[in-house]
Amino acid sequence: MEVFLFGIAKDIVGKSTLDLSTLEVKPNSVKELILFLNDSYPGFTKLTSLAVAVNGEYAPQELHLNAKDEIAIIPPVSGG
Amino acid sequence: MEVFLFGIAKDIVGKSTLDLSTLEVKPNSVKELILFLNDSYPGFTKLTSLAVAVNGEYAPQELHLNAKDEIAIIPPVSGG
Amino acid sequence: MKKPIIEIVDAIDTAKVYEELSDAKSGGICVFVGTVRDFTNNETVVSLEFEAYKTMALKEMAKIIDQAAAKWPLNKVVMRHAVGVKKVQEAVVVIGVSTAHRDACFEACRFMIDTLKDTVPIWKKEMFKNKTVWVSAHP
Amino acid sequence: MKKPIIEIVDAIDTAKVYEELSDAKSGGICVFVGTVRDFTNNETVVSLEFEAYKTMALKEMAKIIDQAAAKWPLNKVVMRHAVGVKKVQEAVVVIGVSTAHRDACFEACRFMIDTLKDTVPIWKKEMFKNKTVWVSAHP
Repeated sequence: MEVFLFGIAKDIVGKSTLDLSTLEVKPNSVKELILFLNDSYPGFTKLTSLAVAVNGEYAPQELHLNAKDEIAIIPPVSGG
Repeated sequence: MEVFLFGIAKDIVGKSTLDLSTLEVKPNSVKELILFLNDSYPGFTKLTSLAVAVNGEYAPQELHLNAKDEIAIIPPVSGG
Repeated sequence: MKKPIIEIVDAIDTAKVYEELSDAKSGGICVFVGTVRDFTNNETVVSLEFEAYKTMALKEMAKIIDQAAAKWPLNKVVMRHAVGVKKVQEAVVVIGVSTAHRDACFEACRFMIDTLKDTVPIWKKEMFKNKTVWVSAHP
Repeated sequence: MKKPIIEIVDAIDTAKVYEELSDAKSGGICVFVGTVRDFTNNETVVSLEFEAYKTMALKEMAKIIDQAAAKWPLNKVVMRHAVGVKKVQEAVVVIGVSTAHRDACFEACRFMIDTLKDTVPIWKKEMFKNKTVWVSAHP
């Protein structure tokens, strides 16, 4: 279970991907993933917003995560 | 006293300038010029609007006309 | 505002307008290009022909830019209108503006094309297959 | 609507966008170009750096065009965003649309850039002389 990190999320974690497969308790949902991030890297709690994309789509908090999903952390976007 | 004609005004009069210096009673104001045009060329009465420019500026009806003025008939504009 | 570019030309080169509007103080550039459409009121348009009272048109174009500059903080402006016969897809007018923020460039660009159509002494004749029409001349 | 051009590129060529939007059914083309401004909050900007989650960004850009096409009758659309380091005056995004009438092209263009800034996963880092800031990251 690999998570892609972009923008400031990369700076907060200190790398561009995060491997969750070695965790004892893996997050089962988007909500659990966000809780894990906030607990493990307090920098996330200071952001204006935090979203998660699963398979290239913004994901609702209740979405269940599967091992083969492409997961990405989406800090506040600022294109344009 | 020469008057420039543009757009449909040129078609109504049949030429691109109109020499008023040979008229017995010359129009003294923008208002009189418009009355003269409407009387002499009824096509003008059918237009959506009719304006007169004197020395390159839209002119009010009461403006006095002088022999050296650059006068132009401005039918409804449609640039762009 | 830098000195605006105001021109009446025989043909419009749309490719160069960005270079003309590019500006270190601007975060946004908005450009409107008016082009010849192949249909009007369900009739096939062959071409448009534009005629201008050039000296006055340039003065009126400058007034529009002054009015816009009084409403919005503009950095650079280009206002260029074509005259003569224009075929389908050809550009007949280009209005572009660069501003610090995008709100102002959209609003100023829209104001300038709307006002140009109202006040600048330029006339458009639509050439159809079997007739020609001076646009807006009759109710 | 013809198939839109949706791209994430290393550098934007603003000169070609009109050719891409030119269309016989269109009387109006509106183009917005976002460019790098030399000052932000009174600090000198050296450059901006853009990063994209490319596959998702392209999908979100397509959604925006679909939403705009549902609101306005669009003929052609170009939506192109740059990634990497961009210096002052360089283009970072270009959004253009051609429509039959000018109302629709202005409104659709504005809607698309506004929505792009809200939803497309692209991130901008401001590089100042002595620090870098991820834009909008913090309240």
